[in-house]
Amino acid sequence: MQATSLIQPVLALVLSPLMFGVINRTKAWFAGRRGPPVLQAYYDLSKLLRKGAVYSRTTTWVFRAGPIVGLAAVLVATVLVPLGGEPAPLAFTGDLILLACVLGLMRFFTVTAALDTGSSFEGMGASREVTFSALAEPALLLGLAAMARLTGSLSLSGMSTAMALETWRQAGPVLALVTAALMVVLLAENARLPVDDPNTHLELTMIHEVMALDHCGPDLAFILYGAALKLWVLAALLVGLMLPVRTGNAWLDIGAGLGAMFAVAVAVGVVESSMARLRLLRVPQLLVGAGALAALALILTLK
Amino acid sequence: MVLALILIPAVIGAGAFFVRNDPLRRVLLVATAVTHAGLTVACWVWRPGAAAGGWLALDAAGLLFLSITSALFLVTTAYAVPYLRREHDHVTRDAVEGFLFSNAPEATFTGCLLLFLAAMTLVTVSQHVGLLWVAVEATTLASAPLIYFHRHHRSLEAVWKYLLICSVGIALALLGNFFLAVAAGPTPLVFSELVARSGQLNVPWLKAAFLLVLVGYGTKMGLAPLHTWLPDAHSESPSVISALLSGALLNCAFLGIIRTQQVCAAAGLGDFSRTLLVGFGLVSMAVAAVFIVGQTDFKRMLAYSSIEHMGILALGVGLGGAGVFGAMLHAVNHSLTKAMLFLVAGNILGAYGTKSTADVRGVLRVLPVSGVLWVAGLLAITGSPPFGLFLSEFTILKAALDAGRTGVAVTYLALLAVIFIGMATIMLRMAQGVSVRVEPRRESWTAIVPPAVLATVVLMLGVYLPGRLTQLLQETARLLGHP
Amino acid sequence: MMGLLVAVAVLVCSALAALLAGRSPRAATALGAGGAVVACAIGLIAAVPVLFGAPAESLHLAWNVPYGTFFVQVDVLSAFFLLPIFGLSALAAVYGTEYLQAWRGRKSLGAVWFFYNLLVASMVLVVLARNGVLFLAAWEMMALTSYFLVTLDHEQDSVREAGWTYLVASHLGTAFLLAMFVLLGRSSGSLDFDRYSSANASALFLLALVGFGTKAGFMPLHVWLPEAHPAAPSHVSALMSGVMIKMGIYGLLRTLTLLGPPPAWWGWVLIGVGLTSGVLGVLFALAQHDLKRLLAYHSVENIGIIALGLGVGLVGVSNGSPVLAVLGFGGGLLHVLNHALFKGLLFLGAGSVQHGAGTLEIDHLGGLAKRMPWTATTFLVGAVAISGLPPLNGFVSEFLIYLGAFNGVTQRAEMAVPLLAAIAGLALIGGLAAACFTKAFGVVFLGEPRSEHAAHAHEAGAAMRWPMALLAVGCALIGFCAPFVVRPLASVLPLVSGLAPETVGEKLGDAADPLGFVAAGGVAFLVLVAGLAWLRRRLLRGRAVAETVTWDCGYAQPSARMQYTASSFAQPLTTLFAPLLRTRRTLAAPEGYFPRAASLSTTTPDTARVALYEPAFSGVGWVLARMRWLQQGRIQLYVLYIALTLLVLLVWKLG
Amino acid sequence: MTLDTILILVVLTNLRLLGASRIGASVRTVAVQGILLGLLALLAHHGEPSVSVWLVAVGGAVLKGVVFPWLLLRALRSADVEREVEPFVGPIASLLAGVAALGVSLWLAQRLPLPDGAHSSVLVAVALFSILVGLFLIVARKKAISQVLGFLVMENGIYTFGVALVRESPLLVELGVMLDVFVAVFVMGIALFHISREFDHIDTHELTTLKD
Repeated sequence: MQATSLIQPVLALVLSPLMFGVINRTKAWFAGRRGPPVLQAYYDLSKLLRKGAVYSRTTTWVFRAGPIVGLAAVLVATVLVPLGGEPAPLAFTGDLILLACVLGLMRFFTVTAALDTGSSFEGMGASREVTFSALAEPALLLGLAAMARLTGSLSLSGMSTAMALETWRQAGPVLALVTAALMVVLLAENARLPVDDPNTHLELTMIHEVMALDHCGPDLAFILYGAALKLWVLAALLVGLMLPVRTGNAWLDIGAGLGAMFAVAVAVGVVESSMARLRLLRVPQLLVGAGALAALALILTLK
Repeated sequence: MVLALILIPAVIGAGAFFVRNDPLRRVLLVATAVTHAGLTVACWVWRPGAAAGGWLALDAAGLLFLSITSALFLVTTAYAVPYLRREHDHVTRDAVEGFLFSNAPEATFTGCLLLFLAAMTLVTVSQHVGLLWVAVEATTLASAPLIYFHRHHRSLEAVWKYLLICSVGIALALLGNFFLAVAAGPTPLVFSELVARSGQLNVPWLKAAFLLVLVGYGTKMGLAPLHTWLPDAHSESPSVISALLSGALLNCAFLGIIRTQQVCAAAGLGDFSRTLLVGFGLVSMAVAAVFIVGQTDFKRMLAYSSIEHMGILALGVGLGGAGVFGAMLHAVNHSLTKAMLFLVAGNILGAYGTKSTADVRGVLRVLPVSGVLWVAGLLAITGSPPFGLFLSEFTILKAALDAGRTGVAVTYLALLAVIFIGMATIMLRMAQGVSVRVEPRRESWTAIVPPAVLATVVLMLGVYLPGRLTQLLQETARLLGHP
Repeated sequence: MMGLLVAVAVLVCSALAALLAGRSPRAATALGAGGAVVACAIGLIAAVPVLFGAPAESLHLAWNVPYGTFFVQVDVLSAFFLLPIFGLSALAAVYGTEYLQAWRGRKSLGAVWFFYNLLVASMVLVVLARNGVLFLAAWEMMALTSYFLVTLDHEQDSVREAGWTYLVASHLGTAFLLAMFVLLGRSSGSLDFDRYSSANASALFLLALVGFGTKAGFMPLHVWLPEAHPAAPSHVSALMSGVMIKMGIYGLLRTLTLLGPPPAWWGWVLIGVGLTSGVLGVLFALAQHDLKRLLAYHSVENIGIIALGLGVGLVGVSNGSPVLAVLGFGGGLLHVLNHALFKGLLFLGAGSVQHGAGTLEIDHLGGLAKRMPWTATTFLVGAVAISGLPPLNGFVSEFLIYLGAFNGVTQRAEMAVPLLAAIAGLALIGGLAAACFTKAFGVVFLGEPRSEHAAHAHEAGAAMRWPMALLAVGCALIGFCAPFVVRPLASVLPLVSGLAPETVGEKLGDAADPLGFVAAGGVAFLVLVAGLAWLRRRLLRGRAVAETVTWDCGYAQPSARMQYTASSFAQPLTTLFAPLLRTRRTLAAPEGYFPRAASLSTTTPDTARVALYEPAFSGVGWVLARMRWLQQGRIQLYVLYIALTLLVLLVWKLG
Repeated sequence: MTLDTILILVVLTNLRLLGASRIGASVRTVAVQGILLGLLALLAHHGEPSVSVWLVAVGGAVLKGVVFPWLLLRALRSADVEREVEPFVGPIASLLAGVAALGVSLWLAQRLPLPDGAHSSVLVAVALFSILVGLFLIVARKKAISQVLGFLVMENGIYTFGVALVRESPLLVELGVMLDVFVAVFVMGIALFHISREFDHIDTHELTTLKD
């Protein structure tokens, strides 16, 4: 396993909070504001890590376990996704399934921790979270299945190494469809617009934020960091699978990958500034639509 | 020995009418039952030779049905004597309508019971066509007063229908026998002779003869649509008698049919007669299903179940091959199980004072043993392992499928399923739950031991068939022309 | 072989002993449970070697019933199914010793143990039997004994109803099996499995699918399952759901070994069945608010996953793709084992909830984690496992099936579309299962108690805790030792897939390496969790850690009734799938300016039951009722029947 | 020759029964039929009738011609009720049915050619006809007593067939048959007696409580 593989998780650990900064900057630019500093997420984290904690009397150890398990799970996920054509540190047949399920584990504990508070708002958020992710999961796996069929490999790293400009030329439509599907999944899983509004201040409308209402101090830091990593992982998945830059020099490729990552962040920012939040009842349609796109892509690969 | 089998119950029965002393009469009854059973066992050991110039002989089929009859009679007697002591001709309140009624004098009951036994024994041993007919008619006449033991209008109606319908049927059987005589020409009317010289029989007359005998004895046996007397008689007579009617009498009528069928088969009319038997069998099962589902009187339900099983017997013989063996085995199993169920039904009736399935709940708590027996009986009669009927019904199914009669097999399975659902619904609702009206009570040994014994035997037949029984069954099947 | 027969003998004898000792509950429990545990120990000792390569033994004795021979054999397939049977039976028996105390005095515990041990014995016989009659007898014994256990509380109407449904369903299922076994033996005339021949195999396959599917609980043959499991005592539900319904899977597999090479469409059928059962099962589970009913529907879902695996395997066999065959069958088989573990665990957990809180109505529970920590923790393990999440065992088997499906997708175009459906289905099932178990665990064990019951709940005693703990450990072990766990499958798979052992070994090896990585990931995950926990403690040391009420947006008087309930939690999904679920709402809307009372209640009856079976049954009943006029008491009519029959026959036969 | 005359007479008695509107009359007709059958039994045999034939013939005649009618009339008297046969099917329709039955029996008789043409084939037809008429009477009449009458007519039909066609059927059987028929009718008489005592009439519409 060469250094280029090991560098990837390090990049993830270091740079993931930066994604938030980029997104917010983009939105601020669209809104004509100066917006928060790019490193704001780092400031928040360091501040939270220095704080004490307040726990609800209702809660049990499950509530305390939530952030830790979530963060641990997503950390495992970071070593699975390749970046810029380089194999990930942990690459094996079927690692894509493990990726999906590890994210599921993270969700499971976030949700139970939310339910542990007994607050109706957090229950509401939890309910929405499980609903939407249950619909997002098929889209994700179908998209990956399409890629598997296209590249003939069953591991994420294998797929990303097999990706080249040539592939785009041959199977452009398929890749476009999968990209769209994965993008929707990314937005949904990371609670971004048009599925969830990270900046809302009305508990009734939140999904992800509301589940963290009762967390504070280090726990909240873990959650925040976990969210950043999750965004990074899914963005890296998108980039790793779709970006056809293969110069042959690993460092260049990774550089290109990083660029693409922030491009994705910008794209998210653009989406968030240009779209309104969907009504909750419409969200499932969006996700099922994404699943349909992925399935269509897979069917296109069959001929 | 054969003569003894017939004469002992006949003579004592005739005498019983004139014995004034109740205990003595009961002793006589039990003694006769035991003697008869003993003689039957002896027949297993030394198969007796023919008597009365070959008219009376105990072949395999005869021995099989004789054993069933004798065993049932013994068990039912053990149940009947205490029953008689309780019922000892005093005025009773009717279970259904609540009027008062008295019973027939016990002397009449005992006498007729023994004559009934004699008549049934005669059926099993008689080899002569005419004698067989006389015997079957005699069973009708001897059993009529038994059905009319409770002197009230419902049992009177039942006995009236029983008499008239069965007499009509038997009369037709008589005509059938005359036809057989015509078909036989000079051949003496002994079954073995007929089979031996089946070549010389006149075919059209033989056909007609079989039709008449089938319809005639079929009426007595309870094949639909000739079964109409059966539910009434079974529901109105005392449970002991119902047990004997279902367990022993129907088989005797069946014996008449299969003996004639044996002649037909020998004369090359096998397909003709078998088709008819299969048809009657399926129709009987269907009719039984119609009336079992949602039945409101549990004794009637048991009666209809008897019709179903007579249908299965006919079906088995009609299918031929392994089916005949299955049918014979089924006859044994059904008789024991059905007798057991009727005895338990008698206990339930005694405790709850109603025959309506809607009013009986929680037997398992009110009469623990009877309740368990009732459920066991349900499983047995519907052919669930580990009870004997599973094996016999399975054998018949196999016979149907091996013969390639898929349609028959499917219908058979479907009807069995419907009947199972019907009976399970009724009998489980009776057994389970809590009874609001009746308090739990102790059960007298005499009321639970006889059915318990029968249940045990049926269970035993489900897990192990004694070698001698298997031999006898195979011999019977061979006798009926199916090795 | 001998060991297994001894085990059966011990079971039967202890059953009888318990029955006879019925007078004293203590003695009955000791005899029954003791016998069960001893027998299971003996059985395990006898069965495990066969799984690890000991030769298959058989015993062929004459049995004096028509077509019956006492022909028993233990091969790898039998041994594989014997593991969960013995394992779970022993644990459930231990659990039962304490759990059954609630029935003391009301019921004869002797009878309960009698039926329990007979149930175990009959299941053992089912997997050993190699003769049609013997198999059917054992099969029916299994159904009957479990029926009597289900109807233990037959004083309640609901229980009687449930029992009736169960009895009727299994009886109808058996009817198909009767036909199947007879047809199998038609050519040879013998009903021994080794002399069976498979003429027109497809018909036989369909018969087996319906017959065994009824027991296994395939949609829409599952109707008895959500009725019977809640009605039974919990340790029995655990046994039924964990092992007994798997006998259906066993039967299907055994039949497949008898039927010879499968055509492709069998696989498609099984995949279709699996998808229907899986998705609908988990959806109906989401809509339930009785804990055991919910678990019962999850059994349907998991049986669906197993069927999916077997389907993928069959597709592999019929398309000559060993990878698919190995992964599909392997995943399916492994899921049989896993489901036995976590479903047993969950039902036992539900049992101790009932035992401790006195109700299973999810919306009346809450906050039990504080009062029943053991139950809560083990239940959480089971919940994660059943949701197919790493690092526990549920994930391993689903991983294999996924892998098989992905393989198929990459291999051939004509296999891709159904496998695509399989992948999507599995993903959806996984997501929904997670949703359902976050709901179940969250609402039952977390938050504030929603009723007095829950407020005064108490933890179960040791006899009930240890079995749950052991099962939880089992779930974790299989999860972390995945690569080693799949090895024994190498001996089973050649039998069911008909592939050469070396092919199987090779392909299983390919499957085992990824599992190695998965296990490694699992370990890493645990290390990370520990590290983070330590880090947080570090950070919080010496800082203010306060306790207060849950943040409620400044609401003045928070009360437990303001919490999200199970129904409200599942509401978005249930409304999303309303057309399938047909949930019935009864709403008493608040009226006037100062509304007093308002209420909303929802029930989700089983669609198959309501829309399929009830109409069919009532239809048959109606037809039969129409024909009752035949018997209307007029003797003239009766004689007319005779006369007409006679005339018709004469004219027909002589004409 | 005389044989055929008797057979014709039997047919006529049957038609009379179908048309009869009063029970007393029907009973007497049945008695006449019984006597006729006795004669038949004698004439059916060629050559010198043996003792057994005499026994059967006379016994049959006495039983069917005297004893049964007496029994029935007694039962009728004991239950003093109006003497009409209350038919479901009126006399005219009954007669038509009778004619139809005659047709059917003739058709069936053709189907069953006698092994040796010893007897006129009319005989089979007449026997079947009596049986059908008997069944018809049972089915189409309300009163229990008419059903016993019907049963008797049926028996007569069978008897006709028996005595005429079944040669050398052993005496024992003959007697057994006769005894059975006798006991049957006797028991039915008792049943009738009970019925009349229980419901103070012998109508059967009371006897329909047992049904499903």
